[in-house]
Amino acid sequence: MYWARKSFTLLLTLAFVLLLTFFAFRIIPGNPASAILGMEASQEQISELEQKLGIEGPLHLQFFRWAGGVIQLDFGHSIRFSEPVLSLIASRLPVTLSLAAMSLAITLLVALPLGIAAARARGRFADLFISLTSQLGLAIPSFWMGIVLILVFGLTLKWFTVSTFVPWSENAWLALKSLTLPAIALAVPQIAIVVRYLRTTMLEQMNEDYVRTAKSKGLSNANVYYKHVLRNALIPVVTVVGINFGEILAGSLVIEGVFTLPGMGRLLMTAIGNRDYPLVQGMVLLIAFTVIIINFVVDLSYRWLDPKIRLK
Amino acid sequence: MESKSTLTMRLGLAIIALLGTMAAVSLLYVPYDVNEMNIAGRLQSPGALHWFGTDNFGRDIFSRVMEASKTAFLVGAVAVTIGLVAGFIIGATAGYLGGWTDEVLMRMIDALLAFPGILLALILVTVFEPNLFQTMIAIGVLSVPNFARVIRSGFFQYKEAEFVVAARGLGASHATVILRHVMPHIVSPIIVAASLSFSTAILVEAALSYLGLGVQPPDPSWGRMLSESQSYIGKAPWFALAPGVFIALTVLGFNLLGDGLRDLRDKKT
Amino acid sequence: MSKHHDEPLIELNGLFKTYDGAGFGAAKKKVHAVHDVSLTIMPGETLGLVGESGCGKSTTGRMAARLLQPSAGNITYRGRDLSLLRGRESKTMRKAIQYVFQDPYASLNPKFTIADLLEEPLRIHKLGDKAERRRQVDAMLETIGLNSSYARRYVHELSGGQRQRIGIARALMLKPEFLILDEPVSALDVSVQSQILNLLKDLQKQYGLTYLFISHDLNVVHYMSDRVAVMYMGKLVEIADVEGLYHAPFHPYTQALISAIPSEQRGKRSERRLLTGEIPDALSIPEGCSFHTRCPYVRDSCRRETPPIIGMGESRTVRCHLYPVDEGLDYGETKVALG
Amino acid sequence: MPLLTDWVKKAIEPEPSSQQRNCRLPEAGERDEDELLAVRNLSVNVKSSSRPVIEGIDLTVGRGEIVGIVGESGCGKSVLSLSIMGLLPSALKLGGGELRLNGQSLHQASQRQIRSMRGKHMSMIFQDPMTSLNPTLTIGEQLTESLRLHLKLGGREARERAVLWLRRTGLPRPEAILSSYPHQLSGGMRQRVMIAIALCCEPELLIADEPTTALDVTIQAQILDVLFRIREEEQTSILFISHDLGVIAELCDRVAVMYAGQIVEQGTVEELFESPQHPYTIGLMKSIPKPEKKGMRLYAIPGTVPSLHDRGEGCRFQSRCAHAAAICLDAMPALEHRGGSHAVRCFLASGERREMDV
Repeated sequence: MYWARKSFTLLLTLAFVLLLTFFAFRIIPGNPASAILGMEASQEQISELEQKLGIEGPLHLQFFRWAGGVIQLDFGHSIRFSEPVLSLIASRLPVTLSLAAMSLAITLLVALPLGIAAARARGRFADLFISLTSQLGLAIPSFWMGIVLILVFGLTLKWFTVSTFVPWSENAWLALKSLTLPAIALAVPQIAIVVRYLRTTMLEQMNEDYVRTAKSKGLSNANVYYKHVLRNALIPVVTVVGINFGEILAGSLVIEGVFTLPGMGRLLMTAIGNRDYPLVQGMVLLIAFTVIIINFVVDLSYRWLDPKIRLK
Repeated sequence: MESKSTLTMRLGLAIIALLGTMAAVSLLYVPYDVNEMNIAGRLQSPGALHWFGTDNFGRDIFSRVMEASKTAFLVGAVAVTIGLVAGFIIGATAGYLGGWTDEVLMRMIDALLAFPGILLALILVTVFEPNLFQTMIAIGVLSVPNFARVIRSGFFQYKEAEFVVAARGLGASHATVILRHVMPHIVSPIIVAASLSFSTAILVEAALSYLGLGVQPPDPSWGRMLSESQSYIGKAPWFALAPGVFIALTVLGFNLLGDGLRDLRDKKT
Repeated sequence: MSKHHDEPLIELNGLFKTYDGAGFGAAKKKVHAVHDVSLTIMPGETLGLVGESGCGKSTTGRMAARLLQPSAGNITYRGRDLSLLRGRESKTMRKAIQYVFQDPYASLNPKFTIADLLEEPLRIHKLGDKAERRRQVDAMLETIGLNSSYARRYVHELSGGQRQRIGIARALMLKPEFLILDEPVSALDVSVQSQILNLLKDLQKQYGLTYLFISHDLNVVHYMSDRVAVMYMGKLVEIADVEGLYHAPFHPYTQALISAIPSEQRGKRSERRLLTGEIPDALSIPEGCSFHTRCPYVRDSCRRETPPIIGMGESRTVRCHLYPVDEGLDYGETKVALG
Repeated sequence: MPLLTDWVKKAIEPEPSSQQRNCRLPEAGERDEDELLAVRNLSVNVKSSSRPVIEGIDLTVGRGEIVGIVGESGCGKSVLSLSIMGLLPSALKLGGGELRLNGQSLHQASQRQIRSMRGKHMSMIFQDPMTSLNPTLTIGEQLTESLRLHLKLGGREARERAVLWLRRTGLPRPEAILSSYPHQLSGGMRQRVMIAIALCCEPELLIADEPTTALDVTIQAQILDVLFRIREEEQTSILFISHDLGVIAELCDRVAVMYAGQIVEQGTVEELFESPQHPYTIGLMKSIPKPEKKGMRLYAIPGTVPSLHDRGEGCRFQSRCAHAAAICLDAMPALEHRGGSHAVRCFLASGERREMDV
């Protein structure tokens, strides 16, 4: 029963995403083909482009043809690069995914200890300091953080060479080095979110009765925190990680511009610049699907982690 | 000793007031004409004449930052209004009717949320010509889901509250129950959501303008100033610092206001 | 103490409340919160409704107050079926039956002043103008022992006892005849509890009220009630006059309930009848008599069919196989000796 | 009555031996080995205002004795129990006075020393079984945790002992319960698990803070019976805290009545219930709806409990006491003996008291 309900909600959301992406590119005023080719283009050129764009015929037919293609991973052809959209994306995916993965790793490695420390040092200096810095972390736009990092670590301290990306295949260490600064820039706001959220859930759990029971058993404070409180506090944090990944993906679209990294972001910007609708549509759809699938997986793991729900 | 939350709220309000007056003043007076170029005096470092120095065309950075604050507040205000109005309609309907309506509406909201951060704005900007008006609409749509969720959960939480059951038991009509009993409890979470979505709006506007897909010249924007400043980062680092600081300050102000209000609300109820 | 007219004021006839449990289609398990409850309440009387948590007493109370739609069965007020009443008649009925909530803190809107809370019933029924309503609020505050200075205060500024007084005052604003009290004193300390119980008794005399008094505290129920109905797992298991129930309970569950009351006589503890096992889960109510899993006198018939409710003498009924319908029974004889 | 379970049979046997012991209230300083817990003039203050929440507490608990503390909400009975366990909330701190368990002083002990005694020599069970267990750990994990900590027991040995204690508190199928989670058990079963957890390292003292208040009356009877039986079989001393005079009367050997942070009356259950001396105790007993009071108005103590900052100098009950004399307003009465172990904190010498109908 539970699975039926879960997969139904997933499918419904995916359907709405398909509809949204389809119609977003159909509300273009006038005819997109003539808009691209300009005024003097002949009729056959326009209809030929329309055919390529898949925007001829009645609307619902267009949708089913397009959606059918999407299900078989055929996102149509890019106008500008006259290559299948999917292969274009595939070529740029590794950079964006590795950037997002690195950023998520940094977020968790930094935010988890800080969140716990802030909760344990409740009201004292460490708590105040961490809360203030995370407040700043939330306020600083990640692309500006990127510029500042370039200024400080790139130009002045020269620890990192900027704007030269070495693909993983050639030299893993250099690739890693070139992704570090952008990953940090992307991670800062996410760290702030996770630290604040974990601190709140830790503080909430600390007031629960079972903590008092644990103490009455003679357990040391450390034992109470790590064995009892943290275990309950981490469960809700899982959902935040799901949201983090979506925000990181979106953030990378901008950060790649700051650090001139050949990822999905740069591709999307050029596609938007050339009004290359099929490419933009394909990329946007792929990102949206990834976000939904990740949230779905995170939601499942959240339910699996919590025995109250797992053993309903 | 004033509680921490009132302190944060006060600090947030102070920052917003400071920036708000700056934006208001910029309507009447700006030290230098924002577009007055002075190639000879370009990339001057901050000094008596130009508090924040000059940019690559010799324009006064302080005046441009002041002018851009107007755009930021404008975009924020319009985006929040769109988000609030649309969010309320969706959230209230889903919250009060529940059942299938709620399920369908919430899946639509999830679909909107599937386009994280600026992605949703990017789609709209691709389809329409990128400009100030377009940016406001795009960010407005972006903030709808958050409002819808806050208002829906407010309705759900208070729909089952005992005092609502009591009122219905006395024979109160649906309208009275919503207006007199449920609404007063939803107002404060909406204010908290509004201040937090204001800061998100400013961040997204800055990002879009940085990418050149948001506010277009001649309308001033912190984001676009940052993108212009990036190529001169070596020679004129201050050029990149000023707009960044102002974005962060404004966002900090609204975040502090939002956090302070939320902590206060949690304490009271 | 109670003035018995021949005509009952309120009758609950075969009330059911079932919730959909988990599962789909055939596998869908039904949760019977209330199962075939019928009660008759005479004017001026206090009927106690007692039982442990999950027995359905609150659900029954909420259905009687029309706060909850019964899945089956109906409620008659002065012989008229409530569900058939329309328009003006339904309005008068709504005024005549009022409900006092267990947790006054949750059932009184924290953003309203005491005056708003007490005026609300009058405002909903459009009774009197602003001044008239204000006068009635002040008078009601005096009646429940609070002076009118409380009118401008908020619920969170009051103590538990004072909040419960406001809960009662609010239910009285429309001058009802029948008051359903859901555990009105359970959350209060003993000293405050006695103040509220005295108040309820005085109000009953002053306004000739009829009470359905719901509680799990048998001492309080004994003090307040003329007759008592005992519920277990959604079903009525015994109804009796209060002295009869406490001194010669028929149903084994009632016997266990009464012997479980901690009392100050030292010796009482030794001959207590300890029930084994836990209260069953509402999702899987035992077959036959729902008490058979914990009953010391369980027999085969108890496991198979649910015993019917049978009359036992003048105003007593019981639902238990120990008292089979056919056997010539000398009414009033307690089947199972207590000690 | 073949149907009676063996527990009920045990309950019918003659009154337990502890009744005959004369529980004298030992004078301060004199240590007698029969005394497990000694509390001398204990006070607990609010950290910020150093205003006393509870003060002048004198109490002893003998070995194998059940001592009850009764009082209404806000009288400080839970604060007292938490101060003994060293689990005071951060806003409160131990003021003055002595706390001795088994001769060992707790009031001077370091946090580490007190912690090593918690669970080993003294343990505690709480009011709400629904929230007192960790929802993400199995019952087994939460039980063996104490055994490993204090008795250094290994896996199999710990499990066996855990099963033994679960069975002792009357839980059916203890092995199955070991691997189940708290949300799968009913309130009564969880409270039994709490008792097993508290007693599995066989501490000398068990503090029970309203353990049956959140339970139904038939389940409450079962839990009280478990506590009573464990005291019989293990000679565990119990400090039982409750607001319910009936439960106290039934379970306890001696009882102390608390009001506004002080003990106002103390003595054996017979002394207290047969001839209560303090006006508050008397008022409390008369407020309880008892069958013989049917139809009569219940006595209700006028006024409300004074809050922390307006307790004034004199006796804290004077504003609500029908016998308040001038002396009650300005001086604080001491807890004086009135024969046997019966002590009262009230100026009215027993002779001079006007007849109070009990």
